[in-house]
Amino acid sequence: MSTLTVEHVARIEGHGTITVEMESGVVSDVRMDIIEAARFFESMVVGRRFDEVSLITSRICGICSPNHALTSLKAVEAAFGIEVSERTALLRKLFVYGSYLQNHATHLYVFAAPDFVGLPSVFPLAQTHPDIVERALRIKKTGNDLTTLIGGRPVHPITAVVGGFSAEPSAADLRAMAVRLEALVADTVATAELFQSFEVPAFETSGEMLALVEDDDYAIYDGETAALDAGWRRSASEYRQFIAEKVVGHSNAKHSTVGDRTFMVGSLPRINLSAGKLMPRAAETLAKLGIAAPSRNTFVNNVCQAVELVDAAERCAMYIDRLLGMGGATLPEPFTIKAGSGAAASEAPRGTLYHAYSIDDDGIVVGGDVITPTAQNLGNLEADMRAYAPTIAHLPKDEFILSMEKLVRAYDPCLSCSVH
Amino acid sequence: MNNTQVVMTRDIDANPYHPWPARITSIMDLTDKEKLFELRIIDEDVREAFEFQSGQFVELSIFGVGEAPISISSAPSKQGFIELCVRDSGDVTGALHAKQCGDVVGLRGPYGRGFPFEDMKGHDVLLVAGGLGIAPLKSLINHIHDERHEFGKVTILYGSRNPAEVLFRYQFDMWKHRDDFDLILTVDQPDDTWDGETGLVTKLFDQIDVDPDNTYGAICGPPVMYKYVIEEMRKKNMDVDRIYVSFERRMKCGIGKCGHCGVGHQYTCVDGPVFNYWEAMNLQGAI
Amino acid sequence: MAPRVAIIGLASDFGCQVQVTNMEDHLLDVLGLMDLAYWQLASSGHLPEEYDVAVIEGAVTTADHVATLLKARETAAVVIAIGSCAVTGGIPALAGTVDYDARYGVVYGDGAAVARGRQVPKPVSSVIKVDYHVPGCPIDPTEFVTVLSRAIMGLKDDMPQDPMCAICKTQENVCFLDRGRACLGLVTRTGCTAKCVTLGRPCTGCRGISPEANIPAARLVYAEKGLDPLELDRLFDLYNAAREVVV
Amino acid sequence: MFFRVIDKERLPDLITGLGTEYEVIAPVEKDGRFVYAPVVDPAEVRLDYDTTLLPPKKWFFPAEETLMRFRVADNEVLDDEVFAAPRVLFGLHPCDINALLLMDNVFTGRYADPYYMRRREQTLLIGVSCTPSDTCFCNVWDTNEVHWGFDVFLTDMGDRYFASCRTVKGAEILDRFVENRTVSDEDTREFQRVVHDFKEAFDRTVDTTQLPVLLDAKFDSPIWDEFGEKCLSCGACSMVCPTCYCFDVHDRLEPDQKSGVRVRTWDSCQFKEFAAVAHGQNFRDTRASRVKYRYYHKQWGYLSKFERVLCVGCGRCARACPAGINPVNVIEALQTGEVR
Ligand SMILES: Cc1cc2nc3c(=O)[nH]c(=O)nc-3n(C[C@H](O)[C@H](O)[C@H](O)COP(=O)(O)OP(=O)(O)OC[C@H]3O[C@@H](n4cnc5c(N)ncnc54)[C@H](O)[C@@H]3O)c2cc1C
Ligand code: SF4
Ligand code: SF4
Ligand code: SF4
Repeated sequence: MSTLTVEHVARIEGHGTITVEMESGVVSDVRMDIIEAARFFESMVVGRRFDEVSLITSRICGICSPNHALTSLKAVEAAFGIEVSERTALLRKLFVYGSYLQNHATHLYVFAAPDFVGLPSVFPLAQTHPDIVERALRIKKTGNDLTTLIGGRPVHPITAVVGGFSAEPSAADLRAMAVRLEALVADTVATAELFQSFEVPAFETSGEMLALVEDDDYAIYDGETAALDAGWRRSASEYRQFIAEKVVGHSNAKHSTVGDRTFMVGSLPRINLSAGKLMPRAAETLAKLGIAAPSRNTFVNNVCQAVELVDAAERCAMYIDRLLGMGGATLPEPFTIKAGSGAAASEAPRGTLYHAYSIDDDGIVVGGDVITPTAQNLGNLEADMRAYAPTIAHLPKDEFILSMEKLVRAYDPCLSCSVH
Repeated sequence: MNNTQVVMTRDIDANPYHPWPARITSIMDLTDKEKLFELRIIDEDVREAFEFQSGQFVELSIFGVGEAPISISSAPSKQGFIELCVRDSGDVTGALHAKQCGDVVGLRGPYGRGFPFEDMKGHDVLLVAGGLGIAPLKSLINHIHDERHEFGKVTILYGSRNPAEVLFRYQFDMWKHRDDFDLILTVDQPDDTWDGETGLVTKLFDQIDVDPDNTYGAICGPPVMYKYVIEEMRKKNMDVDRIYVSFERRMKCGIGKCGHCGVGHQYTCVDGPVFNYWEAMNLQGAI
Repeated sequence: MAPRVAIIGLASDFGCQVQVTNMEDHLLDVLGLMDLAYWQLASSGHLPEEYDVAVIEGAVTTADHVATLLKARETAAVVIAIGSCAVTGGIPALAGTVDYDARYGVVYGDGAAVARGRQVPKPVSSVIKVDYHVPGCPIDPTEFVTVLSRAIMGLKDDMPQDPMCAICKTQENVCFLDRGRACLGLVTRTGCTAKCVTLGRPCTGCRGISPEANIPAARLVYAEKGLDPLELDRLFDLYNAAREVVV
Repeated sequence: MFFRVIDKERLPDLITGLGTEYEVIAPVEKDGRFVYAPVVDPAEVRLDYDTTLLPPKKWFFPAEETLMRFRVADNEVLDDEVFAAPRVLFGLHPCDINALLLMDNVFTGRYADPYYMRRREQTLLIGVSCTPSDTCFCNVWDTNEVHWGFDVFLTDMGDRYFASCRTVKGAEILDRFVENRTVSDEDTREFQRVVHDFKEAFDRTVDTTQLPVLLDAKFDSPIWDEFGEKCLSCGACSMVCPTCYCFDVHDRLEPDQKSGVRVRTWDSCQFKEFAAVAHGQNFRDTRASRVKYRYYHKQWGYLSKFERVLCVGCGRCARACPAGINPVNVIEALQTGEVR
């Protein structure tokens, strides 16, 4: 028996190791060891005050911190029975999309693209393909500037508080941002085309696909959880009833199942379930790329992220218009602190994110639970790796490793998030 | 002179924060930590107009690192160049130490009040230095040297921590052989090579005679030194208003604005760094 | 020759590393200052045997982390700790406030013991000597670049040590204490332009306690303003649970 | 001096008119307090303000400003131009005008500061009368009256303003931008009554007899230790003070390290580093010595040079200091030997 390990897989957020066991040339087992150290967020929030929860949980992940902050705020609001204003909800959606723009751009260009052009990182591209790097930085920067405009900085928002925002961007700044977003659509379309030009292996996952859906919108901030194969829709706040988490020996991140199947969350499941809700240019791009939703090819997740970039740029410009035209306030209304429990979900760039908290009479947290997208994906990722490895076992070692890494990166995993 | 230089000159005239480019024309290692730099202001007009007194200082500027006040060590009688004796004690001084001959740095000044050279003429002079405090006093000594006939007895007491830290040895060796300078060196921690005195500089007062009615004193050294040296001078009945002290304080501007160098109710940069002891006595917290 | 820089992550959320990539306009200039020897987040390759500057993100929570740090200190001439996790223990250290071992059970139940060699979270400086600190959760990328370049030039960090209120005043904020709300600015290390207060949220102390902080006096101020004096200490736990408490 | 009377309801015309040629800075509301900010709409201007969070000094000596841009390679200054737009500061109270006069002593004269001077030259000052607030004690220093240093001063007389024009420029803008009339005897009588009542309205008494002597004599008093224990070394007092001018200077490099800027930022003698020199020596190591220095400098150091104390009694520090330390209780503590 021989063992092949890829330690600290590069260009993913967090520390993970791929282990492939071979017996006389045949792949016998494949594992993704998550060695990222646990920080115990769910127990960490216990004993802290309700208004500190989003500050704490946003530190689960520095890449999608706006999503953790918002999802935990929604859970706390659910516990107190707070309804936020329409204006707050819209501003929060914009905020999520800022995170999408920056996350997807980073993943596509910094993490994934080097694989397809055979480079160790994106930096050498700055010499050979400055236009591509500049485009990448433009999209990422617009995303960051949008989150900064709303949240105060790109990582770990300041202004998002229970019930609304502690400060709101000026109309002039919003207007200028809308202009930039409209101009960004071309860059995002070019991104989708670039990724479509990269060859992806023909490979299908066997897992279920889950994502939030809404009747009249592309669901990212709100919605019910839908299962693609099983065809059900359920209230996201009941996630504990349909997602089972279990501790596995080799990973500090738990694995999840729905029913008895592993499942996938992220851009591919979202597009599979909500393709009809995409903005016009995004829908057009999707059609042009010849991706028939639903697709089961995990590697297509990258292209779906690119389509979501197009959607985000278009949609944010529209949302800003709407925001400028509407009244209302985002400063939180006074609310009563009372004992209760609340759960909430939203779509982070990497997939559905669930937070739930119980709070006592004094506003002190007594229990917390978080399931991150990557934690949901890990079981499916391992299943994919097991299915995929034998089909490429004949490749030279370097190529074999690279192909396995590509599969891992197709999920855009966030390991420190998954352990949290 | 081309156009750009003309514009620059005008700007500098208008802006007291704007340093003059100056070229390092020589660097001499004095000890492990101190080097003597000779600098020449590049602009000819400014160089010629640059007149100073012993005891005054310049702001030395290295862009990207910052500025530091440094006493001028050369005598005013020396034209066209200035010397700075600099200890590597931080960012700016460290960056200066890393410079080579020919490199350009910035200078502004001269600033502050120097020693009362003219008043001292016709009198005996007792100069007491501790460590790096010799830097401004060296300017005064050299100046006296150049006009030696104008002065009475000149006594220099100079204390260092150890023989390796004695600055300007080459000059002292020269003076030791002259009979018109009384130079006594002492170190706290002697080694085998040391043939001078041992102990604090205050101990040297036993060895000297002072004419109390005719002697000017000047002191520069670490903050702890002043009190004890002044006590010794007072024991010799020297007049409080003939004793001069030079202070070091933190400075950012050198021109009485940034506020850092406040001592008592005065500013070291414009009211000092050289103070008459009577003034200094009235500066709360000065000594 | 450009110094070889290794960026090493311990227990963290990668937010500070992300912040480095977030200075899009200057990223290429900044990368031009150094020879990037290792950066797992952005590039394939292994931690090399030799490098000059170690940039450390994250708190120390495992025996592996300790080993990594000891090795880094031996290898690098300069060690820079970035972000609250590395500088003060940050949010990870919050898990260490009470009964750290019990937390494992809360999160993992009786499941397999995967968190090998885990330790109560602590800052990098509790394990090795740190030459430069870039505080904040997350770091300000400009401040990071300033410190990095000053480190490369061998200069002091030039960062202020005092509490935050002064910079808060320059932003013309109405003091939270005057509005009856607790704020940690009066004891937190300055340098962030009082961003949170300016955006309507009290300072939460992410830059750590100012070395010049007068904690007993600050408790008195809280009492004077009708707040619980111990609220100051409770709030400080958020990013500074690994500190020594001043009485 | 040249005097005019302006109907109150005409005042917005003046602001609007000035706005056509100048950037107009005036007090506006912010979260229940006031700040000097650029205004476009006269309706934003709040002449009923008590005091602003920051004093007007920020318009002449900003909290952070670039002194020059430089190139590292040859240690060359690239640019040290001082740019100042024509401005009007509208609605200054007497204390703030007096404070600017004190600042002038430092920044003009020998080694005149071109940055401050240029802005000062480009700015017109229009003062307006005030009413005493809980924290101000300008009467103690006679700074509730101002005799020069402004272009126009408006004294509120109910339905009209009594406008004193100190400069040609002041007279000119008044005539150009707002309907006004000459002063009648009745106006003058009313003016006298108003200013008299105004002076009467201040009831703060602080004994400031022989303050420098007191400061010297009580230099080693334990009351300073008591203040030292309370002080947070936060520097808030210095930032908000209209007469505190200390600054720090830093060189900042661009990310490419090839060029950079030399900037100055407000500093405070309450910060520990302020008086530290090389080799670990610090002349004001303790909080007590630093609190003491602030008052020692304001009420004796500055006085020794310019014959005025460096305080105009605006009370901003009293409001800003979390520990409640301010000139009044410091002077009283010196007098009585007891910290209240
Ligand atoms: C009037 C005067 C004359 C001086 N003459 C000489 C001289 O002839 N030779 C010489 O070697 N040194 C002299 N010094 C001391 C010298 O200015 C300081 O050592 C120098 O400024 C330190 O700057 P730096 O950037 O190298 O160190 P930094 O890196 O700035 O700091 C080292 C430490 O020095 C302190 N410091 C910072 N700025 C100053 C400052 N402006 N003044 C004093 N301490 C400071 C700080 O507390 C810091 O901790 C003189 C100082 C004064 C005020
Ligand atoms: S709001 Fe906070 S930081 Fe600002 S002055 Fe008040 S205590 Fe200080
Ligand atoms: S010391 Fe206080 S009262 Fe006096 S001018 Fe300054 S802020 Fe105003
Ligand atoms: S504002 Fe008060 S606490 Fe802060 S430094 Fe000044 S005197 Fe001290």
